[in-house]
Amino acid sequence: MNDRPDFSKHANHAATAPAYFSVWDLHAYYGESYIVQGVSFTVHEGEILALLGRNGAGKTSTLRSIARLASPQVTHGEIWLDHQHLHTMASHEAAIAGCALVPEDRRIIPGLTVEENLKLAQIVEPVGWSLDRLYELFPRLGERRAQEGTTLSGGEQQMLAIARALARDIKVLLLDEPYEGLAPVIVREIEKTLMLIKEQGITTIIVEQNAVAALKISDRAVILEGGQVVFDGSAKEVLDNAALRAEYLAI
Amino acid sequence: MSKTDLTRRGVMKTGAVAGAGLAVPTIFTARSASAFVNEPTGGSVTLGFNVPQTGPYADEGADELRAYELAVEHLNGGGDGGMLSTFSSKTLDGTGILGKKVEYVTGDTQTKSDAARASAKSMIEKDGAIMITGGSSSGVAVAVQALCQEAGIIFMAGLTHSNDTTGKDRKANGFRHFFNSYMSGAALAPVLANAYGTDRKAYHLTADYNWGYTTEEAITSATEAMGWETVETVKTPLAATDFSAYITPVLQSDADVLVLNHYGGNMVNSLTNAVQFGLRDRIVNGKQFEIVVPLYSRLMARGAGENVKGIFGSTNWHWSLQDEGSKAFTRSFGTKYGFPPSQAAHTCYVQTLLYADAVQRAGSFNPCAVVEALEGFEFDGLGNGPTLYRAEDHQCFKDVLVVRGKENPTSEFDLLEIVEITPVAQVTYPHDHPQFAGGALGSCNPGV
Amino acid sequence: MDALLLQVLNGLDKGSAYALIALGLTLIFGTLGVVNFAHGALFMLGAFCAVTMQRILTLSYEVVDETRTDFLGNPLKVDVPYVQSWFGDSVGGGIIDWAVPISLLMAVPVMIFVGFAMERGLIKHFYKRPHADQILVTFGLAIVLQEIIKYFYGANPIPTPAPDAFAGSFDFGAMLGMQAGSIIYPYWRLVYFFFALAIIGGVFAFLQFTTFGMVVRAGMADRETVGLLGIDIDRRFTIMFAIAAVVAGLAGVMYAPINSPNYHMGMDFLVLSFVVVVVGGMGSLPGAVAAGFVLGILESFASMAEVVAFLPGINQIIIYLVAIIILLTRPRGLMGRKGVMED
Amino acid sequence: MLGLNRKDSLLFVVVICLTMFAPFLLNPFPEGSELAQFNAGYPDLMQRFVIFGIFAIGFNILFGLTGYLSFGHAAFLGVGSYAGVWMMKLLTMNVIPAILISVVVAGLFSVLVGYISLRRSGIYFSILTLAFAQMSFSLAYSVLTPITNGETGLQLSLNDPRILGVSEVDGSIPPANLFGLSMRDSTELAMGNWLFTFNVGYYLSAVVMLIAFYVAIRIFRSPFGMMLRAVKSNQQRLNYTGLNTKPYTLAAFVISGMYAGLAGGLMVAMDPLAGAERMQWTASGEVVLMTILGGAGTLIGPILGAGFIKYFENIFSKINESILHQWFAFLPDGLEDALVFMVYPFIGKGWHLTLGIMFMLVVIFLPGGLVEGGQRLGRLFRRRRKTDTKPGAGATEPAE
Repeated sequence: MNDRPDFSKHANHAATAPAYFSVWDLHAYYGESYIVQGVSFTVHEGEILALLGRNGAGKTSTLRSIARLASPQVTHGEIWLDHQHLHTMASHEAAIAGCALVPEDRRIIPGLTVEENLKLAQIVEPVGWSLDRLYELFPRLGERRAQEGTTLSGGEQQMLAIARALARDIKVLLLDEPYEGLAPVIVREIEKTLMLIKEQGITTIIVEQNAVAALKISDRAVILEGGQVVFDGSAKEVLDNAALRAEYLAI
Repeated sequence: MSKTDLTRRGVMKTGAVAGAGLAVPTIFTARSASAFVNEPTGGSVTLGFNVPQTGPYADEGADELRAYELAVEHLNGGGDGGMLSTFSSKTLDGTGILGKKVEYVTGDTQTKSDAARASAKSMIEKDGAIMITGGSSSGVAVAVQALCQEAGIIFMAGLTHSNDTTGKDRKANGFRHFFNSYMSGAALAPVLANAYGTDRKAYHLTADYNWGYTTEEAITSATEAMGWETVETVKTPLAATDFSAYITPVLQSDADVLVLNHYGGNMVNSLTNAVQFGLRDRIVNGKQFEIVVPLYSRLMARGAGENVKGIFGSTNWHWSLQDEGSKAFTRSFGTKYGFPPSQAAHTCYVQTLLYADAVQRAGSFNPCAVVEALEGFEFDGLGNGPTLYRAEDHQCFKDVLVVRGKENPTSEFDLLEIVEITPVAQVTYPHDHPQFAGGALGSCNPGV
Repeated sequence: MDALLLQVLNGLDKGSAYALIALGLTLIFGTLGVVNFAHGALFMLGAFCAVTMQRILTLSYEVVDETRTDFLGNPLKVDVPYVQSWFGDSVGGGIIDWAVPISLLMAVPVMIFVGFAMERGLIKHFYKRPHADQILVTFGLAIVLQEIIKYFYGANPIPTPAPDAFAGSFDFGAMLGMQAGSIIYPYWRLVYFFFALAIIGGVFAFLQFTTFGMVVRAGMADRETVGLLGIDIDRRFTIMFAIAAVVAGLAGVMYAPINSPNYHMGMDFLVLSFVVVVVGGMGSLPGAVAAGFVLGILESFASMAEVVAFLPGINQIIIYLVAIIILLTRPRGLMGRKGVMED
Repeated sequence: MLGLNRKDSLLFVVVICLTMFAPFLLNPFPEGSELAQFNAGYPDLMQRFVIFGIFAIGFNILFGLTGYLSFGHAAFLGVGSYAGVWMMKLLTMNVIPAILISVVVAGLFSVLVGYISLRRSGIYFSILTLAFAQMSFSLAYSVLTPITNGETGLQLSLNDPRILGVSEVDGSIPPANLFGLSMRDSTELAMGNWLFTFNVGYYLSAVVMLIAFYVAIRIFRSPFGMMLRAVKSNQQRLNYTGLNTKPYTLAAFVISGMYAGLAGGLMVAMDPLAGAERMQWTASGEVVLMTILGGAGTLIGPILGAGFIKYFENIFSKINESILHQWFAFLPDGLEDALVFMVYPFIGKGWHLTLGIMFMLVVIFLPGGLVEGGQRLGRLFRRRRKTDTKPGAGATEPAE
């Protein structure tokens, strides 16, 4: 095992500002299965972090743990967002604290129109962008505001899911597989949106199978393997290091 | 509050054990040590009152229990003596039964055969009851009667109206004072023919279980003999709560009489529904449409409220009867509880007295002696005129009442008025009548 | 033809009762994930609100009538309701006559209170417990409620008539140009049907057009995502529960004149209502309502003499048979959604 | 012992002792004392304890292991009962054929119901089983009256053919027996003021229950049992692995149906009557309640739950007002009446109320059922004992 390079040095931490968001020694279980096995990383304000790894590496579970969903069950660890400890909160409290998860399958709520899906996000304070502003950003949602959300195309649903997150006043956006199953044109459109969000100063953690696409817009990258962090460094480092990509990302 | 100083089998047993000598630490007592099961050995005798205390018939059960308590009080010399003084047999003198103080245990039949048998068994095995009585449905009566036959205990049926209880399911150890479906038909038919004419077309709704079947059979054959035509007979599920789906087809038939072979909650609901659908306002074939309820119970009439007014039915007994026995019982029950007794209360009270009297006359609690004393026993003064406990099927033969819902009731207990007291001769049938065929009493069982 | 029409009409009022109970059950299932065996008891409590109102309005004092005697030969004591002596025979009598509709006013606060107390006091602690525990505790509660009612009102059915104004029946036959009297339908059952439609419409409108309703709909569809939007769905359950209780209670009040209420009427409806909910599809409100009416009407058809003659006993089992067929052909009932109550 | 591990052996030995000495244990109060009312040591109730124990053990094999909640299990008990009575009517009063046929018929019926119902899971499964049971009940009550004798219930009569026996003995139906040993026979033992009854029927039922309990332990501990537990915890994952779980769940369903049939057969052997209401949903609900109340998924829980419910049904329902007055007779009259007034709603005809309250209390405070209550008591006791002795003395475990 000695021939394997050690990528998990937290080399670049000291050089930058104190962390805005941090996860420390997180452990979580799905029933009997031990999925997240001591994950730690930090993100700075306004940064985009790519959380990468193969299938089953624990990426989605980490995101769900951060959003404080009921499963997986977190047994140990701390999650801090802007001096607030998310790890003691229920998922709705975490949401109020500024954490927004856009789940893998978008989870547009069936039976509700596009507008109702957005309105639902603005029931509890603090609210973020107004509906008008969201429709301006996503004109297609505006056109279909009275349509049932689940009847939209995949790309539109992804936009609705992101818009729904922005409808709240958020500090960190957790995106799970935002590009999955989408045409390249739409992927580019979403990328543009994400850059716009970054300009607003919102911190983003993105989990994506398409690592190259994710790294393109990311500042930093964390790679998980078997529920543990095996790399933590800049996005560029991953893009440049073919051995690393081959080892953990199979690209 | 009066204290009934109840002791159970325990004290008797203790006495027996003490008598046998406490010096011997253990005594095995085989069942065959006594002449018959649960032979009372101490100064008291225990009767088992097995009535519905939960479920839809709980109120009826409560009334039966009141009657039993009254009967026990009278047997032990308490109260005003009730029907003891009017009863033609004068062996009961208020000193209990054969000089033993009468005690009782109660149980809950839940109107389910299994629960009723469990409760009866507990009375027999745990409390040492020598006689079981009670019940408010034929299924339960038949089940408990069979149990008592096997266990060697006398069963004095409470409210059970199905022909089967003393027909195909009759048992040597079981006795029924209450009347039955056949008698209802025989008593009702002439009154109906008289009131509504002989060219009527009847539509039957029948509860889909044994009692319903025997009642339907009895009423159809009795009314057809009067010239009525039976247009249709429809079975309704016991669990039904809304009978509209069964009532509306009546509208489309050319029937001009509806017979509701229903009891309890079924009867309350079907009658209410029939009235709601305006059946009583109909004119069919130029005749006023009529409804008939073969078996009336005051408690159920109360549940149906206004709807029973003017509707004919039959009943075993009614408190407004003017014979001495009925008056004595009504006075004594009414004074104690503040309202008049129901027919269920009456039959239960009478059964207890009849049992006590039979033991007294036989001079023994042995079931076989009691059976012998009751078989062919003729008596009077218990409310229905001269009565015979027929030996062949253990059914009482007595006058049957035809009643009608009262137009102007003075209280919630005064809902029925007696139209006719049908004499016993008119409701008597041979014991091998086809409606009662297929059963055999067997022989009495003393249980050992 | 008119026989079929009649059975459709008959199915409507039974279907209305099924639909109203199933609606409340589904609200509780769908949002709270609780199997509520005490729901039938809420229906029963509603009916006993009507009984209680009737009792209150007929609170009486005794007047001794020397001319008549009671069963023991004493002078007869006649009960005169206070309401009647205060307002006179016609007005007072009228008020008593309208006891059932008046009791709606009482039933709403009573049922809100009952629903509130049930959820806060008991159900709240069982959201995360297995369904088996929920069944046991709500079944226990149902028994307790039932026995309390039995203790105070007895086991017998208690007649609770509709106002005299609704006593007759409506002649559809004459209206449709058929033979008069061939298709008649009691006024009160029509009232019940329209009342049920109004309640169902009201519940749907509430869910469709209010923010609270939107949250409830969202919560029924996807609780997790609703939580991700900062909404504490658990906190809104109390209100949901109270609404379901009121729906069941009002259904019970209005049902009282159709069949005299007794203490176990809730249990009689409960099992069938569960079947209705499942046939309709877990968590689907339109499904519950549709299944309620469909099963009510099918039950009526199955009771027709022609059908029973062909298939003996079908009237006893139709609902269960239909339930089996539907569940085997449509795994989630008529309109059920994936993932609801499948654990 | 018998291929059981140490803990299970201990449990089994305890259960053996409890059932064998039940006539003593259930009659703790001397005859004639005020508390004799609470004695449960008479044959009928003891039989019910073990028979419903078997029913609940069987139900627990399905529900406790696989998590499939059947709401129609009483149908199998009912069908078994009918088969048993028919055997007694047609063949012999010996109980062995009756019990065997009950198990077989209930098993066959459960294959049919299980095969169809297990195509769905969760609440849909529950409703399917409920529907089958309610259909059986309704039909048995009405249309099938020629086979079931409807509401009255199927019973023996004096003119049954009975090929391998006699129709009647001196005008009575011969008693159910085991090779001539009547189920109704009892021997009584009087010790001082105590009276104990040893009944043949009870001991037969008890032995059958012990066998049923032993088989249940073996099933719980077998690879088959492990597989059923896996179905409960993660059926989807098992399906992903390509394993078809249906044969396993169906096997569990049929086994538990046969247990129900066995219980039905024994009921008939003790008391030859089969009524339709045995199949009603309330009867199915009762076994669910027994199992949950005792502790679903535990070995001993269902038996405790069955005992608890049957005890209430048979003992509390028989306490009436005059017995209450007798209990409190030593008090001044006013106080006595007040106490009776307060207690009265909960006993006799109010026993349902007490039962409902007990359900709620148990499930609220003992989420694991009565077994958890026992464990808590045990822990409390052990902790105290540990603090009494020195730390480290906990290693002294009782030797077998």
